[in-house]
Amino acid sequence: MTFEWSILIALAGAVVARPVSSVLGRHTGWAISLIPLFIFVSIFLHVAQVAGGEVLFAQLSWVPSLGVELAFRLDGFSLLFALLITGIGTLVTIYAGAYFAEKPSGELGRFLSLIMLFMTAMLGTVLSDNLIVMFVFWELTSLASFLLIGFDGHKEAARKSALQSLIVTGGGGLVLFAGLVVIGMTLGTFSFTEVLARSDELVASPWAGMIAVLIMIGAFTKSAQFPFHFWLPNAMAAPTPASAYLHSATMVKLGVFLLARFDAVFAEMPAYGHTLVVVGSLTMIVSALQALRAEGFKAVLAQSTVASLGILVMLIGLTGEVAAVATVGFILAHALYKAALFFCAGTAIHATGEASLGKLGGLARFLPVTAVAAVLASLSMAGLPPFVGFISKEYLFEAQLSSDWNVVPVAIAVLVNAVMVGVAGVVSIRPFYFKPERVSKVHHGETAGLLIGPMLLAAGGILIGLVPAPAAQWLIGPAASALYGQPIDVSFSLWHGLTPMLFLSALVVFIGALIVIKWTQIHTALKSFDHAYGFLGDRFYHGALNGVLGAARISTRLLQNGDQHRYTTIVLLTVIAGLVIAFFAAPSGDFLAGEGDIRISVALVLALTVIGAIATILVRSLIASLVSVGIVGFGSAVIFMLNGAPDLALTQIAVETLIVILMTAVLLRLPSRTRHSRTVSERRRDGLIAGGFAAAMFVALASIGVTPVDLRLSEYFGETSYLEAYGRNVVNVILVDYRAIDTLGEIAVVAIATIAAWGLLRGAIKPLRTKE
Amino acid sequence: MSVIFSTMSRLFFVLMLVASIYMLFRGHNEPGGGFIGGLFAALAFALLALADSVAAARKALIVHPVVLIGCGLFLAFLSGLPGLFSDGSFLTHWWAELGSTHLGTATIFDIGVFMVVIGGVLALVFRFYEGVEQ
Amino acid sequence: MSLIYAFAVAAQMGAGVYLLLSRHVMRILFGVVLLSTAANLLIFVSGGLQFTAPPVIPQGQQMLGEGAANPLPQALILTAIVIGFALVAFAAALVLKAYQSLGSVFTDEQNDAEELGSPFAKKAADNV
Amino acid sequence: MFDTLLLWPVILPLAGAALAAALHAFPAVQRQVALTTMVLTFGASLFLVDAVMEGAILTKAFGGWMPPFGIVFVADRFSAAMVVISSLLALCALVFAMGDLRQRQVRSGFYPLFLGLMIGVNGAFLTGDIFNLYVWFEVMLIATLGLITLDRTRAQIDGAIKYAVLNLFSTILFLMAVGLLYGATGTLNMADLAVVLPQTEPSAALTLTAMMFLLAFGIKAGFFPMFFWLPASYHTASIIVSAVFAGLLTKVGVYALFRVFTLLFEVDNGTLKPLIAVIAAGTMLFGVFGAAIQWDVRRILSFHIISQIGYIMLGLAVATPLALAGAVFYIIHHIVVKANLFFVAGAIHRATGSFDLRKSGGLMKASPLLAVLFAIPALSLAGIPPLSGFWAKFMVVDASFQGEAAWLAAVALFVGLLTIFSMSKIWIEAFWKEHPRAVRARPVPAVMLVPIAALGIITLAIGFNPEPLVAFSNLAAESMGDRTQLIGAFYGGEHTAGVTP
Repeated sequence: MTFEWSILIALAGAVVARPVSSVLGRHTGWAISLIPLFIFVSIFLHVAQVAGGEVLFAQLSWVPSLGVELAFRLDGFSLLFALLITGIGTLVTIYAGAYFAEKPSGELGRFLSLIMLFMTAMLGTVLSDNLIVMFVFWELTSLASFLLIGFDGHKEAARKSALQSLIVTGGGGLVLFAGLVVIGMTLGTFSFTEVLARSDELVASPWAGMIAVLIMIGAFTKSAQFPFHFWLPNAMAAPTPASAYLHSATMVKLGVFLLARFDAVFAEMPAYGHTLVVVGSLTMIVSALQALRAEGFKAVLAQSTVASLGILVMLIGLTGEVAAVATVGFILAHALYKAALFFCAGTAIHATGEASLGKLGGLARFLPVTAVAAVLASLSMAGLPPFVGFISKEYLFEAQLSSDWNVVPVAIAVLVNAVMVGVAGVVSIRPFYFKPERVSKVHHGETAGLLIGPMLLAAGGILIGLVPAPAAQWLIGPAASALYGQPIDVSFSLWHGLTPMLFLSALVVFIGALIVIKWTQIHTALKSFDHAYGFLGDRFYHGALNGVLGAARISTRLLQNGDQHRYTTIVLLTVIAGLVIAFFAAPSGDFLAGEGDIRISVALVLALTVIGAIATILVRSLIASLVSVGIVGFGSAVIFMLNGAPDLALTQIAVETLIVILMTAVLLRLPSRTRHSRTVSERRRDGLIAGGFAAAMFVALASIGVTPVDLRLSEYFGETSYLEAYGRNVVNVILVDYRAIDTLGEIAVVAIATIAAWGLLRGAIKPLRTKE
Repeated sequence: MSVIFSTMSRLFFVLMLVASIYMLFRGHNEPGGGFIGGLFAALAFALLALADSVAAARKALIVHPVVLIGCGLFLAFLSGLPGLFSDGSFLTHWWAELGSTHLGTATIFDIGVFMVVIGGVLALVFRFYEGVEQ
Repeated sequence: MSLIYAFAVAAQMGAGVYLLLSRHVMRILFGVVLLSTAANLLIFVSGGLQFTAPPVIPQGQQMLGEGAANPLPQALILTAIVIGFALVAFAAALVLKAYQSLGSVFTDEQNDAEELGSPFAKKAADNV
Repeated sequence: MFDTLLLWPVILPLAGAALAAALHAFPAVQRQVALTTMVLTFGASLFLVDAVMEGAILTKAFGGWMPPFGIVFVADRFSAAMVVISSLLALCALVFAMGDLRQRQVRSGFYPLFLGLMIGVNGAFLTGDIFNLYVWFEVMLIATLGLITLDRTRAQIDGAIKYAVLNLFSTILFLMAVGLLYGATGTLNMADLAVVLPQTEPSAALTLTAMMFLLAFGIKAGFFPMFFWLPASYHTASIIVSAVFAGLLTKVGVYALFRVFTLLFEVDNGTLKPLIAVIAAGTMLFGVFGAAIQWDVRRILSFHIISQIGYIMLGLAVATPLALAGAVFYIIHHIVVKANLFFVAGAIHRATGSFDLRKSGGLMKASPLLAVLFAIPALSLAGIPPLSGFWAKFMVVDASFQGEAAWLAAVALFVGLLTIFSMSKIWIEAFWKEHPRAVRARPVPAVMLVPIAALGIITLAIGFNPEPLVAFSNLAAESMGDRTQLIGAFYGGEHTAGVTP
C-alpha cells in the first residue's frame, strides 16, 4: 500500500465513526484508534526509505484543466508530520473515548468523526505536493477546527470562539489561496516540487514580494502569530482532546509547516527570513505576557503554545543548518510535551469540573499517574536534561547565536523560555501538589484511556532525550535535510560541552524558577494592567469585524431602505450615468439626423401627445391624469394611422380603451383626494432626472436617423407573404407565420398575466357602490 | 332607461360578436386578426358586464375565462404541431386551397390567439368590475 | 421630421420617468403606460417612416408594392403593445390589491416587505 | 424528430401551462400535468445536452423560415447546460411542492404560472433572436409577478410592487434598445447581427444601445446599484417560488448579458470593461454587506444572490476565455447551490417554525440529517474546498489575476470571507444554538428532503470530480467567444419553407 492511501483511510474513519459508536458505545474510542494506529504503522514503514534520502511521490489525475493533480510527496519533513498526526491522533482517539465515557455514545461518535475528518485534512495538507490540493486540505482543517471548537454549540462562548477561529484562519486561508494562485500564474504550475526547483525564477518575478507576503499572512493566521494570535487561546472552548490535538500538537503547526516549506523557496529573499524573526519574536513576547496573567489551566497552556509557535517561526527565519535542526527538534519536542500536558489538564478539569488554575490543588492524591505524567512533560517543556526539550532548547540558542542577528532576539528568547519554564512549573506542580486543601473530592478518577496518552508522550520525551541517536537519524535528520535542501548530519545529543548555550539554558532555568515561586505576585501585578492588554488580545479582531459589519449596516440601510422612490431614483441615476458615459465614449460625428419634409398633421398630433404627456405630470386629479394618458395613447394611434399602420392603430385604440376601462375600475376604489407624495425639492430633483433621461433618449433616437434602415427583412416578407404564406396583410403574416413564436409568447404573456390577476383579486374585493 | 340600455347592449353584444369573428378571419389579408378580433369580442362581453352585471356576462360566456385562456393557448400550441411532421419545424403552417382562399393552420393559430384574448380580457374585466354595482 | 419625432418620444419618456418616480402607485402605473407607449413609438420611428401606404398586398398583385410602410416594426410593436397591456393590466390589479390589503396608495407607507425579517427592526416581525 | 430537440424545452411547458389553465377546476390533475411536463422537459433537455456535447451547435427555425427572416432557436453548450440545469431545478421544485404546496396556492394558479415561468426561462436560453428574447423576458416577468403574490400576504403585495416597478422599467429599456438596434442594423437575428454589426458604421446610437442592453440586463441580473427589487421581494414569496427565482431569474439576465456582449458587442472597447469591473466589484461587495447583517435566512440568501452575481460578472469584466469559463461554471454551480439553500431554508422553517434566525435553533440535536444537507450547499456557497463553489471561485480568481485585475481578485476573496461568515451564522444560529423558546423541532416530510438531497449530491459530484464540468465550461466559453462558429451554425442547415413560387 502506498502512503497516499492513508488519507482515504482516515476519511473512511470519519464516515464510520458515528455508526460504529451506536454499536460499540463507550468502547468506540479504542476501536477507532486502530485506524490512525494502522496509518501510523504503515507510514512508519517508509522511515528507512526516506531516511536514505529518498522522496516518495504519488500522482492521480484530478482536474487537469486547471492544473490540479492529486500529487503527493513524502519526504523527511512530511514524514515527521504524518507520524505526529497519526501517532498523537491514535492517543487522542483513545483519550476521547475515556473523556466522553459518561456522555451519550452518539456524541462520542460525532466527536470522533470530526477528529478523523481533521486527521484526513491534516494528512492531506502535509502530504500534498500540489499547492491547490494542499489548500483544499488546509481549508478543511479550518473547517474541522470550527466544528470542534463549537462542539458544545449550546454554549455561547464556544460558538463565538468557533466563529472567530473560522474567520481568522479561513480568512488567512483565502489570503494564502491568493498567493498560491499567483504562484501558479507566475510559474504555470502548482506542483510544489517544481516550484522548489524553479525557486530562483519565482523570486526573480515581479510578483515575488506579493507571493511571500500572502503566504506569510496565511501561515501566520493558522499558526496564531501576532497580530492573529488571539484566536488560539479562545479556541480552548473545544473539548480537551481536540485542544490537545488541533490546537497544540498539529493544526497550529501547519503555518509553521508551510513557512518552513517555503523557506527553501525564498532562500534568496532575505526579507522573508527577517520578517519571520520579527513576527516570531513579537508573538513570543505578547504570548509570554499573556501566559503570565492567564487564569485557566488550558488558557495558560494555550498561551505558552502561542509562544512556542513564535519560537518556531523565529527559528525558520534564521538561516543555516543548525536552525533547520532546531526547528525540527522543537516541533517534535513541543508536540510530545504539550499534548501530554493538555491531556493532563483535561483529566484534571474533567475530574473536578474546575478550569481555573487558582482553584486547583493537591490533585496528585486523586490522580497520581496523571500527576507524574504532568511533571515529566513539564520538565521537558522547561528544557531540563535529560529530556528532549533540553536538547531542542540548546539547538535553539545555538541557532540564534550562530545567526547574524544581534543580541535582542537572544534576550527575548531567554526571557520567553524562562516564562515557559515558569509555566511548566505552574501547570504541573501547582494543581497536582500545592495547596492540597483546595480540592477535597473528584467526580471521576483515572481510567486506562485517560492515562495511555499522557504517559506514552511523557515517556517518549524522556526516551528520546536519553537515547537521541535513533530519533536524530531516522526522523530529525531527514526532516531537517528536507527543509534545508541538503543532507544534514545531525549530532543530536544531550551533552555538547560547556558552551554558551548551556550557560543560557542555566539562566533560563534560574529565571524560570523565580517565576514559579513568584507566580501569584507577578500574576496579580500584571492583572492591574488589564486595559493595556486589550490591545494584545482580540480587540483588533472585534474592531475589524464590527467595523465591517457597521459599514455593512450603514450601506444596506442607505441602499435598501424600503423606499421605492429611493430605489427608482438610484436606478435612474445609474441609467443616466451609464448613458452619459456611453455618449462620451461614442465616436464623434453626425448624430443628429438631417431634416426631411415636415408633415404638419403628424407634427400636430405629436405636439398633442407631448401636451398630454406633460399634462399627466401637472394635473393633480388621478382621473384627469388618466385622461391625459389616454390622450397620449390615442395620439400615438393616430400617428400609426398616418404612417400606414392600420393594424397598429386599431390595436392601440382597443388597448387604450381597455386600459382606461380597467383603470377606471381601480380609480373608483381608490381615495379620490390625494396629496403630493414628494417634497418640492424631491420633485425638482426628479424633474432633473426625467429631463436627463429624456435628453439621453433624444440623442439616441436622433442619431439613429442618420443611417437609413436596412429593409432587406421587410423586402423578403413583402415578396413571400402572399406567395409562400398566403396572406396579403404582411403584418398579420409576420405575426402568425414568420414570427409566430413571438405571438405565441405574447399570448402566453396575456394568459399568464390574466391568470395571475385572476388569482390575485380572488374573493377579496370589497363591494363598492358607485353613484348612478 | 336601464331597460333600454340593457336591451341595446344585448343587441350591440351580438353585433360586436359577429364583427369580431369577421375581424378574426379577414385578418390574414386585411387589417384585423386574432388579437383585434378577440378584443372586439371581449369588449362585447365587457359591455354586457358594465350594462347588466358581471354575473350575466359570465353566464353568457358559458365557460370559465381561465379555462378559455388555457384552451386558446393549447390550440395555438396544437396549430404548430403539424409542421413538425411535414417539415420538422414547429409552426410551419399547412395550407389547403379552397377556391381562391387559402385555409391553413395559421387560421387555427389565430383562433387560439382570439380565444386567449377573449378569456384574458374578460378575466380582467370580470375581476375588476366584480362588486362594482350600479 | 425625425427630430420632431425624437423630441416627442423623448418628452413622453421624460414624463413617464417623472411619474415613475412618484410615490403614488397609480401615478407610477401611469408612468409605465407612458413609457411603454413611448417605447413603441420609438421602435416605429427607428424602423423608418419614409413610406405611408399600409403594408397590404393589393388584390391581383403577388408582392408588396413600392411605397408600403415597413411591416416588421409594426409587427414588433403589435406584440409589444399586447405584452405591455398585459403587464399594465396585472399591475393595475396589483395596485388595487395593494390598496385593499396595505391600506395605502403611497409607496412610503408600504413597508411590509422590508419589515419582514428586517435586521433594523427591534423585534423580529412574524411571517405572515 | 431528433433535430427538433431544442423546441421541446419551450413548447412542452407551454402546452403544460395551457393544459393546467384549461384544467382550472381540477387541482390534482394539474399537478400530474405539471410533473409530467417537467419530467418530459428535463428528459428533452438531457437529450439536448447530449446532442451538443460534442461541440455541435443545433439550430431550429420556426415555421421553417430561414434566418435571418424567421425566428431561430439555437443551442450550444452554454445554452444547453442552462436549459438542463433549469429544468432539473424546476423538477426539484415541483417535487418539493408536493410536500409544501397549499391548496389555496394551487387555486391561485400556481401550476400554470410555474410552467409559464419555465416557458420564459427556457425560451430566453434558447432563442437566437433579440426581439424574441424580449418576449421571453416578459413571459418570465409576468409569471414571476404572479408567483410572488401567490399567497397575497401584505409583504408579498408590497414586494411585488417593488419588483414590478424596477423590472417593468428594465424591460421597457430593453425594448427601446431592441428598437434602436433594429433601426441601426435592420435585423433582429443574433447571428445576423453579429455579421452586420462589425460592418456598421460606429455611431452614438449604437454605443447608447449597447449601454442600454447592459443597464436593462443589469437591472434584471441584480447589479449594484440596481438590485433593490431583489432583496425587497424574494424573501416574501413562498419557498418553492423563492428557490426557483433564486436559481434562475437573475441568471437569465446574466446569460443574456453574456450572449449580447460576446456575440453582438465587444466588452473590450475601453469604456465597458472598467465599467463592468466596477459594477462587478460593487455587486459582490454590497451584496455580501447586505447579507452579513440579516437575520432572516431568506434575506441572507437573497443578498448572497447579488454578491454571487458579482462573481459571475467578474468573468465578463475580465473577458478572457478562462474568465468566461469560470463564469459559466459559476452560473451552473450557483443555480444548484442557491436553489438548494432556499429549499433547506424551507425545511428549517418547517422544523423550527421560523425563517428568522433569532427565533430558531436547536436543529443540530433535532435533525442531524438536515445539518448535513444544509452543510453541503452552504459550504459550497462559501467556497470551502473541495465543493463546487471552491472551483468556481478558483476559476474566476485565477482568471482575474491572469487578466491583470488583481484588485478584483482581492475583492472576490474578501467577499468570500464574508460569505463564510454569513453561512456560519446560519449554522451557528439555527443548528448549534438552542431554540429560544425550547420548542421541539417538527419533522420535515421526506418529499421535501428528496430534492435537497438530489441537489446536494450534484454539488458533491461537481466538487469531487470537477474536471468534466470544468472542461465543459472551457469548451462552452470557447464557443461563446467564437462568433464565426455560431454564425456558421445559423446559416449551415438552412432550408426554405412552404411552396416555392
